[in-house]
Amino acid sequence: MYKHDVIVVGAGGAGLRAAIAAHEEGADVALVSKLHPVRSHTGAAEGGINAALHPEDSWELHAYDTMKGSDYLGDAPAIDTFAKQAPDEVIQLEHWGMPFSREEDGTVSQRPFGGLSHPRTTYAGAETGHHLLHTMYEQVVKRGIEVYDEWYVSRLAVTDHDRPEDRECYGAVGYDIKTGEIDGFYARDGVILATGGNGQAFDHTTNAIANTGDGQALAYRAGAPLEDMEFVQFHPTTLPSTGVLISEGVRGEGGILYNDEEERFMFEYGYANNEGELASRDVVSRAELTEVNEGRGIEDEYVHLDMRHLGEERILDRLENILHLAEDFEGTDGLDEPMPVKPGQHYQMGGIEVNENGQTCIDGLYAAGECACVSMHGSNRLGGNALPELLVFGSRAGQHAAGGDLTDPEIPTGPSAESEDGEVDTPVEPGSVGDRSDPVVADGGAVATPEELLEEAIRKERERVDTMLERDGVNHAEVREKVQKTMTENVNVFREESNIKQALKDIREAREQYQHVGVADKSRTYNTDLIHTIETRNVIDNAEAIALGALAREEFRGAHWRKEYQERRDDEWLKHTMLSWNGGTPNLYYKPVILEGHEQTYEPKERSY
Amino acid sequence: MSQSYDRGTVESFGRWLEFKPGMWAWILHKLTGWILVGYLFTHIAVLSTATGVDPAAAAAGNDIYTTTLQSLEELLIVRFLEIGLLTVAVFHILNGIRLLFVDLGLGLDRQDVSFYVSLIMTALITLASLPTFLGGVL
Amino acid sequence: MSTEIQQETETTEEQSPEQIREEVAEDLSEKRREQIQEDLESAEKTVQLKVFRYDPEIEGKEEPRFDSFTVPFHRGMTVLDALIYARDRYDSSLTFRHSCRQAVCGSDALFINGQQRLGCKTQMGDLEHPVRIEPLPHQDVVKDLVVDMQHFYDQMHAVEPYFDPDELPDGELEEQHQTPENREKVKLSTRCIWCGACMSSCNIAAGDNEYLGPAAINKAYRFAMDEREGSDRKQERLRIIEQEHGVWRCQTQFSCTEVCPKDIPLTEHIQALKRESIKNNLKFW
Amino acid sequence: MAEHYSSFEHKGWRWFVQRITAVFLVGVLAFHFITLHFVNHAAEISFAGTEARMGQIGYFSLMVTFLITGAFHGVNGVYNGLVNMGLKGTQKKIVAAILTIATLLLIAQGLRVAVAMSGMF
Ligand SMILES: Cc1cc2nc3c(=O)[nH]c(=O)nc-3n(C[C@H](O)[C@H](O)[C@H](O)COP(=O)(O)OP(=O)(O)OC[C@H]3O[C@@H](n4cnc5c(N)ncnc54)[C@H](O)[C@@H]3O)c2cc1C
Ligand code: HEM
Ligand code: SF4
Ligand code: F3S
Ligand code: FES
Repeated sequence: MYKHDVIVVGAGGAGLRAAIAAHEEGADVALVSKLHPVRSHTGAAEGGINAALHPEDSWELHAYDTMKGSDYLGDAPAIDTFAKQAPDEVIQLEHWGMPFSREEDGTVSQRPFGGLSHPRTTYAGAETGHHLLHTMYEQVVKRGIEVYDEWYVSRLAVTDHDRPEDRECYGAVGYDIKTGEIDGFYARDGVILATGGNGQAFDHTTNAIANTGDGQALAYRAGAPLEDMEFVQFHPTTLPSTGVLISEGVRGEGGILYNDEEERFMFEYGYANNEGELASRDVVSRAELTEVNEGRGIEDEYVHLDMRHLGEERILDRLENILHLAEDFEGTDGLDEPMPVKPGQHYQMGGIEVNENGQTCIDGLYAAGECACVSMHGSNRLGGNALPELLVFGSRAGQHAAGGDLTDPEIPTGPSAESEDGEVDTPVEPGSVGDRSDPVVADGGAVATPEELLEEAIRKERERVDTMLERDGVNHAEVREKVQKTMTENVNVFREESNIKQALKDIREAREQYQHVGVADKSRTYNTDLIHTIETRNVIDNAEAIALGALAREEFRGAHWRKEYQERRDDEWLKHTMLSWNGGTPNLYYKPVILEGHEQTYEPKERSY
Repeated sequence: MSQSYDRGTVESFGRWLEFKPGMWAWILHKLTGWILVGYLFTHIAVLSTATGVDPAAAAAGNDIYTTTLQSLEELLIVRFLEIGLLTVAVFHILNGIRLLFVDLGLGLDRQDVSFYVSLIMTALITLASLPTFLGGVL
Repeated sequence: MSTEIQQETETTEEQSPEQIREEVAEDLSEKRREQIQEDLESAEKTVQLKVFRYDPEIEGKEEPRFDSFTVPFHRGMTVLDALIYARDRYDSSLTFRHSCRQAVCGSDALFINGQQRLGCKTQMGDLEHPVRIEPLPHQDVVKDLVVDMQHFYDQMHAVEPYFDPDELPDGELEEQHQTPENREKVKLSTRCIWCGACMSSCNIAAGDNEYLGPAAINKAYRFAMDEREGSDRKQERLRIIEQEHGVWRCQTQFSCTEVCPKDIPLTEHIQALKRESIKNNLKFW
Repeated sequence: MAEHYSSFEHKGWRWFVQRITAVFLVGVLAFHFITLHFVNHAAEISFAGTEARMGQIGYFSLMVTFLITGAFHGVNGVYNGLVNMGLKGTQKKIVAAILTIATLLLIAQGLRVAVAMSGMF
């Protein structure tokens, strides 16, 4: 058993930032990650980091833009905290050596980005995430923070009190991928989940193959509710064959979208008469799909993104890596021809419900980064707002877990924050199949000490892995593919009741198949077959939560479009969709949105660009 | 449990085809350098005959130094060795110059071309000098 | 939550879980075989992979061997795609690292047809067939295509790979200034994704296990040349790379530069550091 | 971390001198080859001819410098090569000693020869 004050699960931007913050607070921190830190998907982010740095800009404006972008489903205290702290975090990064792109006078450059009223996106070429990830990992090395890399966390050690709010988290169980050893990470002060996105619930995604929503699933099954999972951002410019992202930076610099008839459709068909290509992502994604559906797509699949008019020099200076991406993954030379693009799953706005300090309703369990939902993105995230979120809330979670002094949170967490019980007609029963007492939570209130609880969790995990390795059965890839296909077909940019229901049925079937899953590779050495099998379970839980939320929310807001409900319905739907695992029979409920901020109250307005 | 397999370096050294120009240049430079050192020692050894020369014999032109050198020069094999030496020296010089440029950070992206140029020029110079070297023995 | 149709899994006779599992698995693997057949038939072309296999724990695999897989080819297919196909359809125990699929995570540097390349960035169409895929040379093989990266990480860490300026601006919200030219100078060096391809291609690193290697030296370059750090720190950085197993070991073989998937001019950076340290030393002579 | 490498000797000078000697050698070696193979054919070399050339102080000192730089460059190169191939510890020290002695002997003998050839002293 490895003992530390704070255990951070996941070493992407959020995890690294949390670890540094906890370390600075004086805690003994360890990072546990299934990938070596520099392999985390934060490294794929291209566009930039928003922060109100310019004197003419202000955090209030940034907060306002974020709230508007969220389509008024963000919680004001979260958004305010975020916008206020983002500039400090960006400067902090600069002090840590981040190679930001610069102005002639040597200051950090900022560029315009979709949905922002002021150019406030700082960036480092078109590889901002790469630099952010590496800069922070370097600081982790500098501080000598312990890193357990290629350790897969598969279980949390959480007490099994009836009410999730009464539960406590004492650590996590990890599987050393290289040796097959299963051991516990005991956390004296807290466990921070920073496991990133869940794009693998879809088959066309900009996310990495490792983005399987492990943290969401772990926390969910341990009792922390998932919030607003139906809000999935589809990025309008991904390469059709692989899903590789072409950064919003291209449009920020002046790239133009054309349909098959070479029309600049964003204006031509009035999708966004003011902002055009720079409108918010959901708007552009839907515009593209509408073009394709109405027969103006190229090869009935995609549209063109053209940046040739920017000139070679500017492209090479600011968007060089876009050229490489288009060349290597699509065989297109961006200097010479327009690039084919189509929408793809990109970002999960929802996630583990936390407050401004990263706390879930379970004592000692924190979450930060894409896996969490403080609710600052609401129903739609603005480009360039995720990276600063990692910094702000990663740092707050780390600080809080290490006992740092932070203001009391205003956002309530846990099922008792419920305002209203949810009603939704599902075609099949969601939740676990058979085994109702889900093994994530340790059993027996009789368990005496936290350490024994962790021991028990380790024992159970060993048992589970042993059975999976011993038996033969269904291959996880089959199950995963089934889920991804149905999600992409049915719970995509355009959503319709019957389709969502179909997805839920398919997911149920996948769950049943999963009951019979077996691992063909019997080795304990670097067994990725086993790891993928465990991940697949998490993919199923994530997909189901997304589909349930999508079915429940009967309105069109932000990234969530419903065929039957073509309007935002503020009177009824200014609330978060919450899902708690409830021991295997998921419970849907709602929690009100907080529009009252630190300094200003936000009035829902029409979101037009 | 966590055993691992060391494929060693031998295997990859056996894969000559997978070598790249820069690596061949390195190997050849090394080889030629070593040959030159070897030659330097031999050369001084041979020239050492000069220390035993007595002035009278030297005047007559049949001192040990002159006879040793000239008898060596009569052997065809020595002539060929000399050509070899020239080749080796020329390549080492040319590639040495290439390396000096590399050290100055000049023309790094053409390093493979300059290696090929060194090879070709070495060949040409060697060919061109054949008559001179073989003169008198053939 | 209410449920429209209560779907009970109805089984007429009681079956043991094992039986059910076997049946389901049987069913699916039958489908899978058909799927492969269909894929292969409908593809315009198929390609052969010859993949290095090794697992110390599994009988028959303790002795390294090559396995062949036939994979349907489609335009734009990368080596990583082909490997994933082979793993997901034929043999789920086929092991390799991968994550981002877009050449940023550095997980899948492999030895493909005799050269170090990223699987996800290498088009199958550009290669000679059959395609031979092996783990990176000069590193211990853990299993199949997975090598032990620890030594590489140790070398990276040895150059103190973190920004450490002599001093910082006082103002809380004040950034350090850096000229665009200086940023340009270090730009390429900051692209490294720690894939280890360069290290694996370098003969010197193969012969001298303690040689810092091109990636680590490039990392040192990234900081030593960054004007924001200041001259005191630069001195220290030069001292680190000047050590016995540092820059002087480099014999300018250029293999590293040729294989680097991020096109970092490694040899150039190493040479620049050599000159930089000579200059630095001459000052004291 | 960095302390893990104990040796912080300034190794740069040998690299540097190798380049400096190389620059010098380019010219001299080419000159040497040309004088002794093309201008004066090797087969026609005689002690008298040698003595005539070596008698000139300029040529003499050029050849002596050639000898010293060549010896240094060559042996230093060999030593570097061996070290790069993984020579270390006591073995390395022994090799270094042997090479130094050999070089010194070579230079000493070379000087003796040169003096004899020059007939100056
Ligand atoms: C292509 C792309 C481009 C983007 N561009 C931008 C942009 O320009 N601006 C912006 O603001 N945002 C952008 N985003 C969004 C942003 O990059 C992500 O939301 C963010 O990087 C997520 O960071 P994270 O730290 O939460 O997770 P990640 O970086 O994904 O890290 C997850 C970590 O958790 C670990 N982990 C996962 N599961 C487990 C487990 N079970 N056990 C142990 N460890 C585990 C992983 O190893 C990894 O270290 C982009 C996203 C993508 C995909
Ligand atoms: C005439 C011009 C010469 C030039 C331009 C030249 C250039 C060089 C250079 C640049 C190196 C360093 C290679 C490296 O460290 O990467 C080198 C190495 C070497 N040189 Fe020379 N050299 C010349 C003549 C000689 C002579 C006359 C000898 C023999 C006495 C010689 C023997 C060597 C040896 C043995 C090495 C080391 C090879 C190795 O790496 O193992 N060189 N040369
Ligand atoms: S320098 Fe290039 S080859 Fe080496 S680790 Fe970095 S990215 Fe990979
Ligand atoms: S391959 Fe090795 S020898 Fe130098 S130029 Fe690259 S580090
Ligand atoms: S999969 Fe990330 S670099 Fe290839």
